[in-house]
Amino acid sequence: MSADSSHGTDASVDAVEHALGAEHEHPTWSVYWKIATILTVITVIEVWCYYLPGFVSTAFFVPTLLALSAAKFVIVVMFYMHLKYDHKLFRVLFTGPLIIAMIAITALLFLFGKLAIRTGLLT
Amino acid sequence: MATTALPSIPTADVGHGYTTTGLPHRKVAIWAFIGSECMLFASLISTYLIYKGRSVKGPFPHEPWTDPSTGHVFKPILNIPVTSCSTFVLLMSSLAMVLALAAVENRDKPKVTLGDRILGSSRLWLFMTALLGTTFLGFQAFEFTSFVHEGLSIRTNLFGSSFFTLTGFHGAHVTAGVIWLLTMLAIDFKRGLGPKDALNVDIMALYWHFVDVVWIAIFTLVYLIR
Amino acid sequence: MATTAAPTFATHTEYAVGEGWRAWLGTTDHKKIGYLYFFTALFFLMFGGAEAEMIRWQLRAPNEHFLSAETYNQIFTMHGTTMIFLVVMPMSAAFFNLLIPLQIGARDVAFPRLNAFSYWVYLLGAIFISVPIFFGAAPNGGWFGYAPLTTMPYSPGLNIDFWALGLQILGISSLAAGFNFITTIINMRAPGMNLMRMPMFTWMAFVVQFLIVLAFPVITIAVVFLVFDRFFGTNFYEIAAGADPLLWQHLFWVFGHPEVYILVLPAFGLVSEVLPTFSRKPLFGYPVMVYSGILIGVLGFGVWAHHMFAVGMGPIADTVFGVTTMLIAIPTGVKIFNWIFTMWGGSIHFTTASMFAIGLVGMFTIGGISGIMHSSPPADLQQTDTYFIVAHFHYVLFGGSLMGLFAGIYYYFPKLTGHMLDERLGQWHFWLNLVGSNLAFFPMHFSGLLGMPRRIYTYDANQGWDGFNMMSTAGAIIVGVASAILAINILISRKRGAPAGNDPWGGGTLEWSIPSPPPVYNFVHIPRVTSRYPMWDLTSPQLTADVPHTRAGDKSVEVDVAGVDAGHAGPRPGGAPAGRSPAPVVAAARIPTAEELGIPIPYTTLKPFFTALGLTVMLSGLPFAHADMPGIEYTLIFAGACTLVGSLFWWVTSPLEPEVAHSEHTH
Amino acid sequence: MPFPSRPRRQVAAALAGAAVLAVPLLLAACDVKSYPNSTFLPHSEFGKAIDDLWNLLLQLGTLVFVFVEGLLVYTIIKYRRRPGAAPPRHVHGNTTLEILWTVIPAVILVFIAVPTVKTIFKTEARASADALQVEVYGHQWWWEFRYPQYGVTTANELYLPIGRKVNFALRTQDVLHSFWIPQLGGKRDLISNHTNYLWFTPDSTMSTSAWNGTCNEYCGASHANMRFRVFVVPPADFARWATHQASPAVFPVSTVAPPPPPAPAPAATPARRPAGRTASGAADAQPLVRPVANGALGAQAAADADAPTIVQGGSQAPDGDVFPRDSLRPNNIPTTPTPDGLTFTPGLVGDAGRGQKIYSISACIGCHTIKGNPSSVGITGPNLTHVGSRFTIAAGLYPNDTEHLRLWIKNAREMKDGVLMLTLGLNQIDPQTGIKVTAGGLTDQQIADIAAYLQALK
Ligand code: HEA
Ligand code: HEA
Ligand code: HEC
Ligand code: CUA
Ligand SMILES: [Cu+2]
Repeated sequence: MSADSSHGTDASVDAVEHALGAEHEHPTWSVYWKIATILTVITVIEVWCYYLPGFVSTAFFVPTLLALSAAKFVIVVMFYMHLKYDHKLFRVLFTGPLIIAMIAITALLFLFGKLAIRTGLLT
Repeated sequence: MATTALPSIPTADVGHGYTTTGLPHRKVAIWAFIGSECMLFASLISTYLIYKGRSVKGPFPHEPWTDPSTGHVFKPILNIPVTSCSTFVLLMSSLAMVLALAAVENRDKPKVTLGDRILGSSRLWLFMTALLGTTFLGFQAFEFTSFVHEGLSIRTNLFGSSFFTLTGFHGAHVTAGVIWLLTMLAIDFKRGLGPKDALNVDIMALYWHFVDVVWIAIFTLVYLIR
Repeated sequence: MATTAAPTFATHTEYAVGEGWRAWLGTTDHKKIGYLYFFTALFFLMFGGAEAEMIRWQLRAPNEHFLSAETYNQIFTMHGTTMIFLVVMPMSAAFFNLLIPLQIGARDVAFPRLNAFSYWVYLLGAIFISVPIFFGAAPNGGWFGYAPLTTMPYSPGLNIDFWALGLQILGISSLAAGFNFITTIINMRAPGMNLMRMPMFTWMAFVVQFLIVLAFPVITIAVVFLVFDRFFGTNFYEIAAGADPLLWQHLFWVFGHPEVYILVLPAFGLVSEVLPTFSRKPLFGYPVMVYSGILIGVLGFGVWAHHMFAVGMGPIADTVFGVTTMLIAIPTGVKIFNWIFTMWGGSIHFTTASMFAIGLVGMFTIGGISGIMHSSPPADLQQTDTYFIVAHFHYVLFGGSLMGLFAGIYYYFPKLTGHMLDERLGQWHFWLNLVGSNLAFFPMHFSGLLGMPRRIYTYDANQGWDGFNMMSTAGAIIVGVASAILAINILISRKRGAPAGNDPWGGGTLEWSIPSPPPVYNFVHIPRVTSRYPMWDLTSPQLTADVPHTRAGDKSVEVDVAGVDAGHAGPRPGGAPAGRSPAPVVAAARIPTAEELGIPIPYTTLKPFFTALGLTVMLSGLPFAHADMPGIEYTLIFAGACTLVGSLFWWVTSPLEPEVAHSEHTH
Repeated sequence: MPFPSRPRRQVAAALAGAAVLAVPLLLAACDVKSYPNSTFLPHSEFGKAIDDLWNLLLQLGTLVFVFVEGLLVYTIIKYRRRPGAAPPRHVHGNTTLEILWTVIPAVILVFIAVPTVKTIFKTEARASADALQVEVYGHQWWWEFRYPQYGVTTANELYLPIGRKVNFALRTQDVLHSFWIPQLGGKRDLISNHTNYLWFTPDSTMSTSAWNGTCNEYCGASHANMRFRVFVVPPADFARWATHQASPAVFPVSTVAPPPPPAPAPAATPARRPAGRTASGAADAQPLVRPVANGALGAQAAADADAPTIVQGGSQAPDGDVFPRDSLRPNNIPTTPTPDGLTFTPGLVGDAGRGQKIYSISACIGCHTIKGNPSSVGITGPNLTHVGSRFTIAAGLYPNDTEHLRLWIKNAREMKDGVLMLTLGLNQIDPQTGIKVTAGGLTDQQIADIAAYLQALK
């Protein structure tokens, strides 16, 4: 783009704008297929967990499922949404709100006693 | 880079690709939009989780329930096998979507083998994405009607209200995505999509993947965790 | 600087809209849209103000019955809703529109048609939510509409339907504008204008846009639940089904608290522009001002439950939210002190604009301190839902947001219209406002601590509240007079005020480098920016020598139009006091047109207007479901949806602006 | 420039004015006579804990206020533009200063936060088990108070013993309300599908006192009219009151009993009634309630299993009037004017016996309970068992005298906005529906009789 050459270039200009440099290589087709396989495998494991009564009743069940779905989430965002390869700005635009959203969910679950802290005080 | 002052840009040029970051406006906007959608779905998901287990009467997601007044026994509502399939379908639609984008971006690359030709067909992959999305919606329609038959509607209890609203909002997003995909597919058939359309497809893809990602969260939080 | 030979445009004449009011209806020019926002918000200020005056007249003495309970409840609900959603936010939006592109050196916003859409949605939404008051059917659930009072069993009328749908419509406007400005600020800054050189107003606007796009989805969902409950029989707030009314409260305040910073940060930004100009000194501690603004925004998402200390959340939640709330005092305090030290050592010029800015610093501090008093949960139990809270939020909203916006109005009116506001009327406005608002709102601290609940339409005699209420009413009348003066001043000066020239105040930022009102394309050349106050570098280089520049000696801001009138050394008092001849404003050379310069200008277009219209008509069909008029309901919904989809399609498929035909610019 | 030196004078004048205004106000805030609902006069340990915190907040707040405003005024006066002065130096910041004004507020906040957290955990601890339990139910727009330990249900008037911890369980029957007695401590909301708790110990420095309480959460049309009274009395008086309230309504026997001496003689009312209120002549003409024999009801009362104490009919009935009327302060006596068009035929004399019969077949029984009157078991409205012993009606809106009671029964919806109780007087127009009451409406005479009956329910 012709405009690129004319826009600010000195090093002191802030990081957000210039940390990226040129666009990175996008993943190739085979990577996409591999990722799809990984996603499928994780999903299978998740559903499998669900059908293990012995596991469901343990304290590990929920964290395991959360970790597995978080892994899927991250993989899709990083590769399919190519956040890993894209401008840092997008990472900020996405993760900032995502963090606020997760904190809000967690705080709300605490407030409604879904993640309880027992204190023996008035509630 | 040169340390001398660069010439100012005649305003006449700004409408034509110049941006401070070098990134297209629409792509910045779609990411901001996706950030905003995070809060939208966070509110919906929180509500579902907060109301989980608070309904004064059934049916319930994972436990059977006997209606004290009629003695009728309701099965647990959620149907994990069916939803696992639809989850898989939606995941695969994301794969189709990246392949469609790659095909559009690489439209001009020479295609030698049959494999190249298949992988390089944006029409095929756009169509596949839309098809898989529609299949997902079909599963959802099936799910919704069977729930209603089993005695759970959006008015039945807190679980019904929050469940249908959450998944309904997601379904509405998928529907919008399918319409978008079909429009794009129509353009592809009309004049062919090439690298200059990559941005438009990219933006659509980001939206589509985001909707997929939301489903990943919903599938675990709503269906699997009990 | 010479422009290259005018390129030729491939224009589509069929996309152009005519002259006169149709040009306004179809405008995509951010300045015109700012103008529309400005006058609409001003109108609603009078509207909300008239409601405030009625509230005060009712409360002037015990056991009055100027208004009935029902009317009073509608009026205070509409007063709060109007002031917040129809006055302060749109007035801020007026400044976003007018200023952001000018301050960052852009031709327009990133999505000019979306911008027009935002305005029309706001206007139609504002009409939608305001009109019912003339039929006695206005919203009556308070501005935060707590469930279950707002649910069907307790509010069977249409009142709450209007409120819920109205908020939904207004939310769409704010969200659309939010994405637009985020993109604009990220992507349309002039070369060299990195984030740490952005004018403070643009910075605060930037933070506000993030607050908007992150907070509004939450209220959207909360209201969707309410709408579903009311129209489709869901159970979100249905007590009998086991619903928890705190769900609404939490969702509302997750939105509501960031909202109050949405209301005040633009005013902070304006003050940060006004004070340096009139102190003839750059903003003190610019980086800290930026960080504190961001910090206020981020912390603002973690304090919402301080509105709920009386609901019995338990000691841990009370502690957490109490402490996070207190933390906000730190970044806000930093702002207050930095403003004071901007003036310290300066040469403060008292104009109406700077006096309002100083007024904000003084008044907001009072409101902030009472805010800290609420942030201690046990202490708040004596304060919450009393007039002490009413005092707090009027100090921050009136003394903060509104005072800041007034400062902005006096400062930027010349840029918006090309005419100065009258300083003498301005002085009257300021002093009456200062005296009146303190008289109105300070006694509320007392009536609150002496036991007066808020939202009461009447009170008993002998409770010790009479005197304070009398004072508040007197103060409100004075503020009313002050506001009338403002209105008169604006109406008169809009056409007849002294001509402003490019730079009547000696401002330092880019918007002062171009004519007032700015030409449709703003800048002939997008300037290259090397410091925070490029205009001062240009006009008084000797003063800015030790300003942090990236490249010493690089002063390449171009002032596009001949007859520049920029001066750092002295003001250009367009509205000079009587007895002095106005400083000569050098007649500007003829301003070249966009065509001559070859700058493509977005087409005027009615599509955004019709899209907004379709949206509003569609949603306004719903209340007819409760009025038992399904015919009208479905007709409106159908007609609205068709208009919406049709104009949206037409919009997306039509070009924004003429394409430039010459080859070197095609991509 | 327009105002070279005026700011100084005006700012100084404004500050002086504010000081002149604020100081006496602050002092006055501690005066219970002029400011009867002041939060500066806590009368419980809960209130005192808050007040200590408040004093700290007030002191630190004042400190910050004086410092910031002082600095601001000094700066704008000192650095105002003077003609011919050199342009100011361009200072961009000062790290030391900036750190200073980050740290100092942080320190101030620590001083606020620590006592705050302590007070939170102190005031939100569970109340001891032996506390007096009071269940508070919010209704649109009145209060129901139940004392489960005593079997008492009453409305809008709360009796509390001095020196005993009382634990409130707060619930609502409809929308949200908030329970607040400014002198006894902070408020707490009543939330649907929740029970909230609040406790305090009314302290014993005064022998008896009456406070006004309010609803503080907006709850619809008559939110402003949802008030209540709190009578803090010595424990013995409280016990007497509770015993009496728990007993079923006893209908005094006319032949034996002389008119009850300390009855809320309507004749006494005008003296306390502030000028300017609409007076309907009936009140003054009304003689004391004429007690009527009613053996059947007495028997019914004896059979009532709920009642912990069975009181035999007749004049032995304890006096419901526990709180000394002389202790009522002007702020305890409602001054609400009656609606303009609403009048009552003058000169009518009510008969309680007749009234009892009419009441028992009227709409009233669908909404009100009178323990001892088997037909009256409604739960929509306040419990009227001892309504005659109350000082106010309609959630503290009107004094409980003949005049207001009659008007209330005649057209409650004119008397109080949005109220749920129906308009019952013959030919009255219901302001909510606009419908005129015809068939089944009560004549003024009937209303006078019912009012007499209710007043007899001491
Ligand atoms: C412009 C809008 C605005 C702003 C900026 C604020 C700012 C603040 N607000 Fe306010 N608030 C409202 C608008 C606003 N508020 C509204 C509308 C309501 C009522 C809603 C309703 O119920 O209708 C409300 C209600 C409200 C409550 C709930 C009260 C209740 O209902 O019980 C609380 C409680 O903590 C609170 C706290 C604060 C605090 C701590 C700040 C802080 O941000 C203030 C920080 C500023 C300072 C402290 C001053 C400057 C600092 C210094 C000079 C440094 C030194 C100072 C100290 C160390 C103290 N506010
Ligand atoms: C930015 C916000 C803002 C602003 C500027 C104001 C301004 C004023 N407010 Fe308001 N107020 C709120 C936001 C605001 N308010 C909110 C959020 C609530 C809570 C609502 C709720 O509880 O739900 C509230 C509640 C509120 C109450 C409490 C009501 C109650 O609890 O019962 C009171 C009482 O005095 C009050 C008074 C005033 C007064 C006297 C002004 C004055 O400053 C107004 C000054 C007047 C004008 C600015 C206009 C001048 C008018 C004319 C010149 C008349 C000309 C008329 C025509 C041309 C038609 N306001
Ligand atoms: C539709 C229900 C309903 C009917 C019928 C009804 N009431 Fe009421 N009544 C109420 C309600 C509700 C209140 C509380 C009103 C308020 O204060 O907001 C009330 C309050 C009262 C009060 C005041 C009690 C207090 O302590 O404040 C009296 C006395 C009273 N009613 C008497 C009567 C009589 C006598 C009748 C019949 C002639 C009657 N009511 C019929 C519902 C009803
Ligand atoms: Cu009950 Cu307000
Ligand atoms: Cu807040």
